[in-house]
Formats: sequence, structure tokens, C-alpha cells
Amino acid sequence: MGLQPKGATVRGQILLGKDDIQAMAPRARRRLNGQRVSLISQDALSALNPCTTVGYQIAEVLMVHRGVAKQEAMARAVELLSLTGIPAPSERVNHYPHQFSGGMRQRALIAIALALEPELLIADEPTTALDATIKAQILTLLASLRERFGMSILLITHDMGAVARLADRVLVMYAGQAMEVGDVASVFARPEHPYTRALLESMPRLDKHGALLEAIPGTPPSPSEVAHGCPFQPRCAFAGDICREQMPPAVERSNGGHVACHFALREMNYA
Amino acid sequence: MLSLVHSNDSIKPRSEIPLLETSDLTKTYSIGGGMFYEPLQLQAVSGVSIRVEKGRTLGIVGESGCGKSTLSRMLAGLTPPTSGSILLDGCDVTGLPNAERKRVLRDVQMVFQSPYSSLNPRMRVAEIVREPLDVHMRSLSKKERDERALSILNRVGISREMARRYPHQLSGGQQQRVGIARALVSEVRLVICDEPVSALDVSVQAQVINLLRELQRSLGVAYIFVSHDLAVVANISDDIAVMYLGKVVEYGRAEDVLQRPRHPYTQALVDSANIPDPVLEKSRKPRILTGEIPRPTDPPSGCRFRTRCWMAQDRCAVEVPALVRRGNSPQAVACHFA
Amino acid sequence: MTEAVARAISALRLNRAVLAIALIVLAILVALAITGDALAPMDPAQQSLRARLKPPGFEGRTGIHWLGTDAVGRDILSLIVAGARPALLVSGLAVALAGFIGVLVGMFAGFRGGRMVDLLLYITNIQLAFPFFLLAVTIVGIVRPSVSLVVFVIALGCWVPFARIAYSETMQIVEQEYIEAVHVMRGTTFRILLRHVLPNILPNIIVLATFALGTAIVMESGLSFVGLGVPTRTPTWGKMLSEGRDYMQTAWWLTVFPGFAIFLLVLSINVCGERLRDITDPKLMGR
Amino acid sequence: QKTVARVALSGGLDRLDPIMSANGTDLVVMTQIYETLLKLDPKTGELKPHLAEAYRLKSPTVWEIKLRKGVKFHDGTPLTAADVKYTIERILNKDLASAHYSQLTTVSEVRVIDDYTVEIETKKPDPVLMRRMQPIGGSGRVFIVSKAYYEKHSPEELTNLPMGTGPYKLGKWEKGASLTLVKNDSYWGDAPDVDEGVFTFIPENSTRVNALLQNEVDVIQRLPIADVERVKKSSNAHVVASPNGLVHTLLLDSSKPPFNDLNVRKAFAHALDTEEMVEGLLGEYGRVLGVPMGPNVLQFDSSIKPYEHNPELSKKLLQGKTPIKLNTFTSDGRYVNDRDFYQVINEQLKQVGFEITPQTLEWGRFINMMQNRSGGPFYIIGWDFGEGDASKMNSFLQSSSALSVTQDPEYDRLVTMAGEETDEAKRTEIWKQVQKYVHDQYFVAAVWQASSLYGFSNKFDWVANFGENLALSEFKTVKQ
Amino acid sequence: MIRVFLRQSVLGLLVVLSALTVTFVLVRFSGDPTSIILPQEATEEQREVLRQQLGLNESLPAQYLTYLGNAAVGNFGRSYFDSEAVTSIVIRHLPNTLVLAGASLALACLFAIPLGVLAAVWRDGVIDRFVQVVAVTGASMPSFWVGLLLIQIFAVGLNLFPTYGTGSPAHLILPAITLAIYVFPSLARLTRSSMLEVLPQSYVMAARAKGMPEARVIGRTVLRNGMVPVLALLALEIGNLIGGAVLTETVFAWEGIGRLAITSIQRRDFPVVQGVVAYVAVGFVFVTMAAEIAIRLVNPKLRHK
Ligand SMILES: Nc1ncnc2c1ncn2[C@@H]1O[C@H](COP(=O)(O)OP(=O)(O)OP(=O)(O)O)[C@@H](O)[C@H]1O
Ligand SMILES: Nc1ncnc2c1ncn2[C@@H]1O[C@H](COP(=O)(O)OP(=O)(O)OP(=O)(O)O)[C@@H](O)[C@H]1O
Ligand SMILES: [Mg+2]
Ligand SMILES: [Mg+2]
Ligand code: NI
Repeated sequence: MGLQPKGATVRGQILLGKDDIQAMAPRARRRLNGQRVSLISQDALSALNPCTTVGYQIAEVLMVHRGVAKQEAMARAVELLSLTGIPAPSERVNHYPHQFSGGMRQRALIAIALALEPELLIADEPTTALDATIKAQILTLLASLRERFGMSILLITHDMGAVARLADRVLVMYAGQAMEVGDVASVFARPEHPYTRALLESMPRLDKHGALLEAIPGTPPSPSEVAHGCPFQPRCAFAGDICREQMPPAVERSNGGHVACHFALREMNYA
Repeated sequence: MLSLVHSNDSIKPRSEIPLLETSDLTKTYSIGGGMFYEPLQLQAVSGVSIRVEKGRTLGIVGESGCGKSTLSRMLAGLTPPTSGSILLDGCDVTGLPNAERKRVLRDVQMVFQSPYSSLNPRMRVAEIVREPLDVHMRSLSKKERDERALSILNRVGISREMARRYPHQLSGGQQQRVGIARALVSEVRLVICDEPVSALDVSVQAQVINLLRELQRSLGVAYIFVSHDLAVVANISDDIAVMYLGKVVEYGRAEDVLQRPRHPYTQALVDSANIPDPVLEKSRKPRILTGEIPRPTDPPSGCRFRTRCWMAQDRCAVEVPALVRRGNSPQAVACHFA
Repeated sequence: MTEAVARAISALRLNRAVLAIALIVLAILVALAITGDALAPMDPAQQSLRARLKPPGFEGRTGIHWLGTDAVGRDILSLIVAGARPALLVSGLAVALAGFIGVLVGMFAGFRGGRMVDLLLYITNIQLAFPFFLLAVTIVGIVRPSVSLVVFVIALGCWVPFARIAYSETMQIVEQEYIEAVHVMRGTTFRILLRHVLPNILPNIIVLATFALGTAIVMESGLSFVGLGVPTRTPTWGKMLSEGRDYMQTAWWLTVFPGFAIFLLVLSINVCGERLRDITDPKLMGR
Repeated sequence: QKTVARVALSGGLDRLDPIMSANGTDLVVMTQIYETLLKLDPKTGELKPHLAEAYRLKSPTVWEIKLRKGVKFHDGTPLTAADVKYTIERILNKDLASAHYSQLTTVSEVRVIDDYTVEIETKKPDPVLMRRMQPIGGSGRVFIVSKAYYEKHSPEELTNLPMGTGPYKLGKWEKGASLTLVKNDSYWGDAPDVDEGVFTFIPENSTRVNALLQNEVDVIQRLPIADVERVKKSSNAHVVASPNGLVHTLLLDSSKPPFNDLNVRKAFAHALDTEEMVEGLLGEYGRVLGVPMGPNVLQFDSSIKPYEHNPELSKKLLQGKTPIKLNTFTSDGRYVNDRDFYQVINEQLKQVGFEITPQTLEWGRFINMMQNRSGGPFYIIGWDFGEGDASKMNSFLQSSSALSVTQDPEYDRLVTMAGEETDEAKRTEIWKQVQKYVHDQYFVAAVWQASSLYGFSNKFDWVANFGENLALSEFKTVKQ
Repeated sequence: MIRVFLRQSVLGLLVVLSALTVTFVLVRFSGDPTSIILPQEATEEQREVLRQQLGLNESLPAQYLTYLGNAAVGNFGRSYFDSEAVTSIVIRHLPNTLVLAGASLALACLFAIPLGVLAAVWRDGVIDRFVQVVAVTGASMPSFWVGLLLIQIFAVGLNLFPTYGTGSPAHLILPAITLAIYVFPSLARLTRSSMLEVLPQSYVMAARAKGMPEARVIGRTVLRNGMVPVLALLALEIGNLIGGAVLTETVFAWEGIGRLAITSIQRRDFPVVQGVVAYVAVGFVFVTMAAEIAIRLVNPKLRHK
């Protein structure tokens, strides 16, 4: 979204539809934010301005981008709040964020993100700070809104369950590198990257309760260590010499998608 | 409440005295208040009765703010309960004079949620782990104490070299190991783990859980394992207590509670836990609770869950359901319709 | 363009140079304070009515008065040298006293909490808001000025920030789980405060003490300026300033130099304080 | 066009009730509004009639005073004998705590003979009483107030609304900011040059001088010596000096150790180089005196010389004694360069072996300690000898006096004798004896007189005869 | 809000009471005032009469109670010197101090707040450096010295302003600058650090993500949230300002209560000293109360408590 802090260098290309975002003028890019792309940021508890009412924060988007009059914008804010499942929205618009519970704040953030009916909604860990029952509510809400607005969702999370629930395709990252990408069903059922597999197996599961977990040894690397080769190599059970020297190239997965591993786990490894 | 003790008895054979047993434990906080304010009363924990057998693990789950930490703090002797009793080896700790209580409670230690903030940033790892010995094993020489600290550190996988470091020079998982080592360095019998893995990276969580399980096997300590993550609790616990707004709503053997949850809240909780299986996840229709957790300063009358419950009826608003075994259920449930 | 200028100014080397100068100035002034007037070029008490109010560079019987002479012909430079001791001594003692009391009170308040603490906080709040210098002047003015009274009054004016920092930090630290851990291992309050709380608040206290020292020096010189400073054989810097006021038109060096001495001392202390703060403030770590 | 003189005083005004106030700046303003019965001749120092036409000693204890006719108060009522009686009796009313009470304690009765004749009876012969009926000097000024006016107003009102017979009357008084006097058109005497006087208050020396030089004011009181050169050099102002300023006395507390020992006093006095000190700090505006009184005093004995600077003698006198420790208290800003004087004195004392711990005190506390005799063992106090009589010395040397640190029966005996002697010649003789005695006893270690200095804009000029007494009515406008 | 008000009032009363007590005790043990009031030559007899009048012969507790009783109705007696009622003296001097404090606070805010904001927004930029340097330097200069230097340069040297006194706006300029220099550092730094605290908050990032123009982000989101502590400091700063005014007023012969306090102390005019301290204490209780309420009004979190 063009919000990197100073000092960050960005390489590569971001295409939205056919437009290259990197190449856009700052003004145009700003207009893009909210209109075509929206963000629900990681910590819902502090992403709302404590000094203005929730309603105004929603309305503000419409006022600035669409030039809608304040009254009208506030009315729309009420609609949006009710859309995200907040009870008594016409009262709630005039409340301040601290009067909202965590789940409600997350809903309010979603309402802001939806205000301009964007094509793409980036949800950065929308549920991590929330309780299990509320988390389920939000995921369901996101799913239903996706249908309703016909938008795409980019869900960023470490909750494999949430991915299973909501996502169609999945990209697994480790230390800033893409490890594996493919459609959810196949990646989860047959992970070809050792990291993906280890991750899935180390998660405690309700349906396999009591079983000893397959822990991934070692610790995640600190991003400042510039390592050669595959970043997962120090913790990988399958690593060979080549992994230390060379970052594996992405290769085609057997069921579609790509995987970046010298020893991608093919059928035969699942013996 | 008699029935409650009865129901507990049904879980474990009556014969031996449990390591820890609480009855009707309640904690009320007064919040706000000042020279001119009437303080608000907040029942963080309300009438909780649980028991932990030697060498076994009791898991406690519940949503944020339901009183898990308050309960663990009471059990660890950090917070005095407002009412109710805590029996350690059948001996009531709450009534004991200060010095005596301190001596008795030595057997109980704690592992904390935040690996970093549970270690003093200005002390070296070895010192941190040695400190419990400094406090109440003064009879040992410093050298002996050092040795013991290093040996337990070794057990949790911290090398001698790492023991010389400061906490911030360790990774989160290593820090949590240090926290575990500190809890186990003196002869303890019960370790209370308050969300010991929630602050850890997913890939490290499993290491710590496994470590705890392995240490239990070799040292024979009992755990009270608190978490909001049902899957994590399920993995490590023998028994599970499910809490909602300060009350235990379902209590029994882990497999009973997980596989055949009787309380509607437990059912919702089990349902809302996502399973990393896309086929299953996309096909199943989980039960989604409506509404939010009520404010603990003014909990709903009667059954505290009724505001979010799909089975709630008029009766629930009036009558507080007792935590008892109902019908043929092996576990105790606090619901009129279980 | 501005970017380039900014970079030039902010260049680490410049910062280092400033810090080095500050440290050198401070070291010199501390050395002067320790040795008393032994390092003064002339006897600061030596008067000469024939050489009164002479401008800087005047050559008198006993040598060149680099910074001129005052109304009774004393050498200003020597007086400034002699003034370093009272300036640092009084403010140092005051800050030490204030720090001790403030940290003690703050630590216990932060540990205990409760109603009395609310009251204490309120009082410190009012004291922070209250024009303390007015009260200081009143107290010293009504009672007779003496070293202990001035130290006491300045300490009274400086203790609040110590108490507040100690209080808020202690309160935060006591919430930390490593303190809980000590509770769980049944460690004593004494152990908690001394082994766990104090080492953690100490860096901030030291930083605060540095700044408080600067404030105390200014406060002391202010009291001296209105004639309520500590009695000393030769005038303190603040007193020199007030004595020089009558000659402002005719002998500017009487007011400019002692004031500059205060400024230099406080500035170098503050610069060192800034640096210390940068070092200890975890928010700025790794910057 | 009106001639306006803007005067900057060195301090603020307190109360303009001549019965109550003896504050120096108050007096400056009050002397323009109120008048006394008599005046001094600046040349001869003799008493001359003013509101009184004539006076005589009817019997050794009774003075008869004839009042001038045709004098009117500002409110138009004529001045009569009843006003004089009222004034003196009001001063003597103990409940009022008048500032001038102590000067009139010898009066036993005031009688109105007719509208223009008063008789004052004293308890015992008081030859100096009439000297206290003139406006110059310490606090003996008996300004005549209007009986009718005083009886009509409360004491608080009287402090704010002065009303007398003088050449000026109160225009406007903005407390703390300024006070305006306007010419009294129905004044009985000669009309003054200046139509209006505006008084402002600037205690800070240098700011006062700046105000003069920048033409913000026309006249400043207490021009600091340090700024004399500046004023002289400036194109728009000049210095007016009167040699009869305050007589500064360095009093030794001879009632207590260490100064109850004559040798110590002697050592002290000879340790000081008063000549150099006065020369250095006051220059041409100071003079060293041998006895504690001004040369304008009728009985002044010019044959007595100041103590000479003889540190060797001092050291010899102190030899064998344990070093004498002196906690000295100094005033700052009360007198001309007093702080510097103290510093020099302290240093000179150190040279002969006294151990000095100096401490600066505010004037109020200083006086307080002096009265309790708990202060330092020596003091500098300035006295106005404007009235021209030696009896002023009693204020600081007679044992019954509040500020006296001398308790000497011989002195007391001599001055009592002098006080009751009505024959001028004999009185003078006794006072000479007293002066010799005081000198020999070293009660006062040093005496110097500082000129009273004023800064005047070139628009005005004035001949300052009587030190501190600024007289607006005597200002002359200068044609430029 | 009412509760906050009540609480503040009770505690405020306590503060005023202690200020009164401290001055009473100090004054009562500092010697006999008759020697201050009466002329040098006064007799013991006269002194006794005066003591009677001042009520100094009563027992201490009785004197204390009378004193408190009088203070409660704003009667601090009369000045020893001009027998004017203390209250009217204080009231006469107060406007001058308020004008000076107001002018310098406005001046300081005018520079400190925008500079502080810019310093934070362009952290480590030229403005930031400049503010830092000025702040450290300013905080190290004794205000009375600054005053003396300003007089030396602008009044004496360049003859631009009058050197002393109260009155025209020209008189106000130098003391106001002096005092503004005195408060500028803390104000600028607080603004800066408070802005720095707000800038990395996620709601600022969220505002940008919403596509709000940068000016709106800084103006609405950052400033509003950052100004709360600055407002709180401003209240504290007023106290600081009056403290600084004591010296500044002395240097510039500004007829305010600071100078009144100093001159009264120097000539030991105790009723006036007591009056000044008491009134200033009352003033500060009100200022803190007002600040407390203002902060609550600005910050919705506290408003709903
Ligand atoms: N502003 C920044 N400056 C420097 N390093 C940064 C900055 N923001 C992020 N990083 C580093 O970049 C790496 C990736 O950060 P990022 O926030 O994308 O992680 P994440 O996958 O979202 O993690 P989380 O699950 O904790 O949200 C981290 O190591 C982080 O420390
Ligand atoms: N010291 C305290 N004073 C007042 N209220 C408290 C205190 N400690 C906890 N509470 C309240 O008691 C309730 C239970 O808190 P507790 O910390 O036990 O919850 P929890 O189940 O541990 O939640 P989480 O999962 O967030 O850790 C909460 O509503 C909390 O606000
Ligand atoms: Mg993230
Ligand atoms: Mg918790
Ligand atoms: Ni590819």
C-alpha cells in the first residue's frame, strides 16, 4: 500500500489489475488506498484513533475520497456498522473506540475497509488478538462479505485453521522468502516443502489430542542474519549440503503451484 | 455445593488425598473507586472447585478475561482469595499465618506467559534460575546452588555458555525454557503454567509443550495448564476445566470434554477451533456464537452464558445452574439442559 | 538540500565533538570544585581598591586580570574558579538528598499502591505545578540562609521528579512477571526492591539526576541572585551576578562572565545528560 | 505650558501620613506637601521661621511659638494653633505608634494660647526641641497636619490622601506605579518653578540611571557612584551632589565580648584603612570624619582626627590572644556601596588576624538582630545629621536607645548633662568632651560621610543643601 | 465530572492549608516584627503597644486560628509598611504578572508547538536538530542572566526598548522574551516527544491506509492525540512560569507579584509574603483543576470514566 517506512527499499513489482502500483504518482497511489485496496491492520485494538468517534472515522473515508456530505456519510457509516454485525449501530456510530470491545473494534475496522467497496481487502492477522469464539465470528463475517461485495481477500495469518477456513490459495513464507504456494487443499493435504509440513505437524490439533507434537527444532532466524542458501536449512530435517550454499529455485509442485526446496517432498517421500 | 464435591469425586477415585484441591474459590476485585466513588465489584473468579492429582495435568480454558489468570494467581498464592479454600495435601493454605503459608507454598511454582518480561533483564540467566535457591535453600553453598541451577538448565536445553547471557540475548523459546527451569529448580510438586506458549512463535510452541510433557514424565510434577487455545490445552491435559466469566462451566476428563462437550459454550468453543484441514473446514458449518462476552462488572443474572446461548430459556435468567454430573455424562456440566 | 544540511549537522562526529567538549568542561569544573581555589590564578579574596572595576585584560600588581576585576578589585576569573565548589557542592548535595528521598518514597509507593499513594501523587502534582521558586525564596528568606537550608530547599524542589519516575517505573516493574516470579519463590519485599526494582530503575534515575543537577545549579544561583544563597567567603556565581547588576552599564564583565560560567556548567551537564538518556532509553536503542 | 518634573525615587512609597511614616521616600514626597514650624539656614545652619513667625524660650521648660498668619491648608482652612497642638499630641499618642514619638518624649503639654500662639511645655529643659521642628534630619520632623481634616478621616484614608500647607498638593496616586503632585496655587510663600512633579519608583540602581539617560525621567535619587561618570559624560544630564549626606558609623558592640575589651576595639579601628576605602569606593563624594557626626553640626570638633591605619599596632594589640572569630552581618544596598565597604573591611580585618564569617542580611532582619544584640559584633549604620545638633549621637550611643550597642555609664552621664544645659556655649563645651571620650573609647571604629548624589536632566537644576532632602519647590528650570 | 471536581477541591483545600501553615510557622518563628515596622529610634514602650495591636501577645494556637479565620475570608492583614490591605496589594500586582505570563506563554507556544510538531514529523531533520540545540541551550541558561544580557544588548546597547518598568507594550517585550526563553525548551520538547509517541501508533498508519491526505493525517489524527499531554504540561508550565517570573520581574522591575514577593521578603513585610504565597497557592489549585477538567474534555477516554 505504499506505507513502508523511510529507509526501506522495495524491489519488484506490484500489479493491481493492470496497474503497476510502484510506478504510480503518490497522489494516485493515495487515491488507490481505500478505493481499490483496503487494509485491516494487525492490531485492531489500536488501529482506531482514540480521539474521534468510530462513526466519523468511517465517514471520513467517504468524505475525503468521494466528497460525500457529512450527514450522508454518517448515515452510510451506520449502514456499514450494521453490515459488520454491530448491534444498535445508530448509537454506536457516536461512540469512541475505547467504548468498543476488541471484536467490535475489529468489525469497525472492517467497516472502514469496506466503505469504498474495494476490489482487494488485505487482512493482516485480523483475528490474532481475538478470542476463539469471536475469531470464528469474524472469519464467518469476512467470508460472507467476500461473497456480498465480490471482492478478493488477501489474508495474512499464522493461524493454519483460519487459512483452511477462508483461503482458496495459500503462500507459505519463511524468513521473508516464499516457500510454497498452491491451492489450499493440495498444500495442506500434501505439503511438499519440509517447512510447510513441519508447521502443520507441530500444531496441536483438537482431533488428535494427546499425541506428542512434532516440534520444529531451533529458532526462527533473525532477519538481520543474511544467510546463504535456504533460510530454513538450519532447522530442516531433510537439509543437505547444497541447501547451505544455494537458495533453492521455485519449482512446479506436483498438484499445481510452486515450491522452493532442493528436496521437495514428492509422493515417494510420503512413504 | 455438596453435589459438586460429589461430582468431582466421580472423576477420580476417592482413595488418595489430591495434591491440590479448591472449594468454592472466589475472588472479587473492587475497581475504580476513590475518595468519592463507589467502587465497582468485579467477580473475576466465582465459586471454583477443582482438584489436581499428583503428577497429572489440569487444563483450564476460557476466553480472555474469564478469570484464568486470577485463578492461577490464587493457586500460586500471589493473590489472596476473597472466599473459599485452597487445600494443599489436604491442608488449608488460606488460613495459615504468613510465614507458614510461605513455607507450604514452596512446592508450588509458576511459569509465566511472557517469556521476556518474566526474566529480570538485568540478571544473568544462571542467576535467575539460582534465585529460588538463594531464597530458601540457604543451607546449600553458593557453589552447590550454582551447580543445581546449571544442571536444571541443562535439562531444559540451555547450555552453560548460554547461562552466562542476559535474557535479551536469548530467543523467545529459550527464554521460556529458562522460566521453566526457574520453576523447577527447587523441589516442586505443582507448576502453574499461565499461558506459557501463547507468546511464542507457532514453530516454537511445540518445543515448549513437548519439554513440559517430558519433564512431567521424569520429575513427576503436576501441572495446572492455562490457555485460551483449546487445542494446546487438549494436547497436554489429563483433565480440563472450561471457564466462562469466572465460573467453571464444564469439568471432566479431557477426552470426555473434547469429544462429547455437553455445555453449549464448550460446544461452541470446540466448534470454533479451526482444524487445518481445508476440506473439512469448508464443508462443516460451525456453530457461531452471537454477541460479545458480557462485562464482568455486571454479569448476566442466572446462567452467565445465557446472553449468547441458543438454548437459553426464561429459567436460565433466574436460576444459576450448578456444576454437576447430569444424566449419564462422565463430566460435570453447569447447564440446565445438558 | 535541507537533507544534506541535516545530515551534516547530525553527523555523528559533530555529536561526539560536542559531547567531548561537554565532558572536558565538566571535568575541569569538577576538578576546580575539588581543588577549591588552589587552581585560581590569583587569590580570589585578594582585593585592591586601586584596581577596582578594571576591564578584562587589565594588568594589575599581581598579574593580568583576564576577565577583569569586580567592585573591590578582586580577580573575576579567580572568583569564578572559587565559585565552582559551592555551585557543585550545594547542588550535588541537594540532588543526592532529593534522589535518595524521591527514590525511596517512589519505590515504596509504586510497590504498595493504595489511597495514600493517590494523595502523594496529587501532592507531587501540585508541587510540580506550584511555582516552587516562590516557595523556596519564601522559606529561605524568612529563615536565615545557610548551606543546610539551601540544600534542603533545593532538594525539596527537586525530589518530585525522582519520586514520580521511581513510582511509575516501580509500578510498571512490579507488574512484570519477573517480580511475580519472586513472589512465587516467596522472596521478601526487600529482595524485590533491592535486587529487582532498583537495578532496573537506576539508569533512569541517574539520567534524571544529571538533569536535576543542572536545575539545582540554576536554582541555587537564582537564590544567590536575590541574595538568599549560601554564605561563602567569596561570592557564589549567582551572587556575583547580582553584585554586578549595579555596574551593568559601566562594567559588563561583572555580569557576563559569572553568568556564562553557570551556563557553561549547566549546559555541559545537560549535554552529558542527553547522551546518557540516549544510551539508557531502550526506545532509542540501536538508533 | 506646564513645567513637569519626573522624579525617579529609589524605593516605593508606603504611607503619606507624616505622623506615621519616617520612610525616606515617603519623606521626599511629604516634604513637598507638608511643612514644619521652622527651617534651617543652609549657610549658617541656624533655625529660621517658617510656619512659625517667631519662637522663644519662655522659661527653661516652656517654648512659646507664634504662628504665621494667612497660611491655608490645601482644602482652604486656615492653619491655627489648634492644628499644631493636635499634631504634637497625635505624635505622642502611644496607640498610634508614631514614627516620631521618640523625638518628642520630653514634651509634657501643648497649650493653645490664642489662634496663632502655642506653648510647649517639657518635662525638663530640652534645648534641642526646636531643632526637631524643622524638616531636615533623622525622624524628628514635625509636619503640621490639619486637625479638622484628620478628625474627619480614618487612619487608612490618611495614609493615602495627604493634605497639608506645602507648595504642592496631591494630584493622583496610582499605587506602585506613580504619584503626581500639582502646584498649590494658593501657597503662602514664593511660587515654585515646577508646576507638576511625577514620582516613579525604581529601586534598581542601574535601571534608574538608564531611565535618566534615556530621558524617561528628569531627576533620579541616589545616583550610584559607579554611574557618576556616565551621567557626567552624557549630553542630557548632570550630577547634583550635597556633601551633607548620611554619616556612616561603624559601631562596635562594646557591651559584649570581644569588643568589651578596649584593646580589641583599638586593634579593630587601627586595622582599617578608612581613607583608602573611602577614596576607592566613594572618590570625591566621600569624606572620612574623626567623630560620629557631620561637620555641619554646631558642636562638631574638627580637631579630632580619624584613627590612623596601623595594622602593625593592631597585630601587636591582638598578640597572644586566640584569634577572634567574628560572624558579621552585612547590609546590601541600604547605603552607598555598603556591600563593598563590608567586603573591604572584612578583608582588612582578616589581614590583622580576625577570623571573619560574613553573611548578607536584608535590612529588616539586620535591624531586628541589632536590637536584640544578637547580630554581628559590628554594624554600619548611616545617620542623617541634617538637624545640625550633636544630640543625634545619642541615637546610637546612649544606653537607653533602641539601636545602641554601647552601654557606657560615663557617656550616659555626660550626655544627660549636655541635654539639660540650656546655655549654648556650655553645651558645646560638654559635647566636645563627649566627642573626645567617644574617640578615646573607640566605640565607633570608623566614620565617613557620603555625599548625597542626584542625577538631573539638563532641563532642571538644583542646589542640594541638605543631603537626602529633595525639594521640588527649589528646582530651577534651565533655559536651553 | 462532579466527582473529579469535588476530589480536586478537597485536595486543593489541603494544599492551600499547608501553604498557609508553612508560611505562618515560618513567620512566627522569625522574630519580632515591631522592629521592622517602627523606626530605628522607637522605644520599647511603643513596641509593646504595637505588639498588642498585632495580637502577638496571644498564644500561638490562638494566633493560628485567627490567622486561618482571616485568611478564609481573604484577609491577610495589612502591609507592615504602608498599611494597605494585603489583598488589594496582591490584586494590584496580579494583572501585571498575568500579562507577562500570558504574553510569554503565548510567545513560547507560538514557536514551541509548531517547531515541536515539525521536529517530530521530520525527525532528525534540520528543524529537529535546531529545536534540540535550542532546547538544550535554553534550558541551561539562568533566566535572570538572559534578562540581564537582553537588557545589555537591546536596551542599553541598541537602545531599542526601555530597560525597566511596567507600562507600555514596549516594556513588556524584553521580559516576555526572557520568560518565553525560559519555558520554550520544555514546551518544545514535550510537543516533540508527544508527537513522536503518536506518530508510530497503528491508528496513524491506519489513517494513511484509509487514503487520507498527509496533512489531514498530521492535522487531525496526530495533532489531536498528541496535544493532550501538551495541554497537561501547559498547566504545569504556568506554575513554572510564575516561578520564573519571580526572577524575571526582579530583573526588569516589572511590578508583578513575583517582584512583590521578593521585595516583601527583603524588607520582611510578612503579611504581604503570606498573602502572595496563599493567593498563588489558590491560583494553582484552580489552574490544576482547570487543567484536569480540560484534559478530561479533550480526551474521550477520560471523559467517559
Ligand atoms: N520498520 C521496520 N524497520 C526495520 N525492520 C522492520 C520494520 N518492520 C518490520 N521489520 C522487520 O521485518 C521482518 C518482517 O516483519 P513483518 O512485520 O512483515 O512480520 P510478520 O510476518 O507480519 O510478523 P508477525 O506475525 O509478528 O506480524 C521482521 O523481522 C521485522 O523485525
Ligand atoms: N488486579 C485486578 N484488579 C481488578 N480487576 C482485575 C484484576 N486482575 C484481573 N482483573 C479482572 O478480572 C477478570 C479476570 O481477569 P484474568 O486476568 O484472570 O483473566 P484471564 O482469563 O487470565 O484473561 P486473559 O486470557 O486475557 O489472560 C478480568 O475482567 C480482569 O479485568
Ligand atoms: Mg505482521
Ligand atoms: Mg491471563
Ligand atoms: Ni513460478
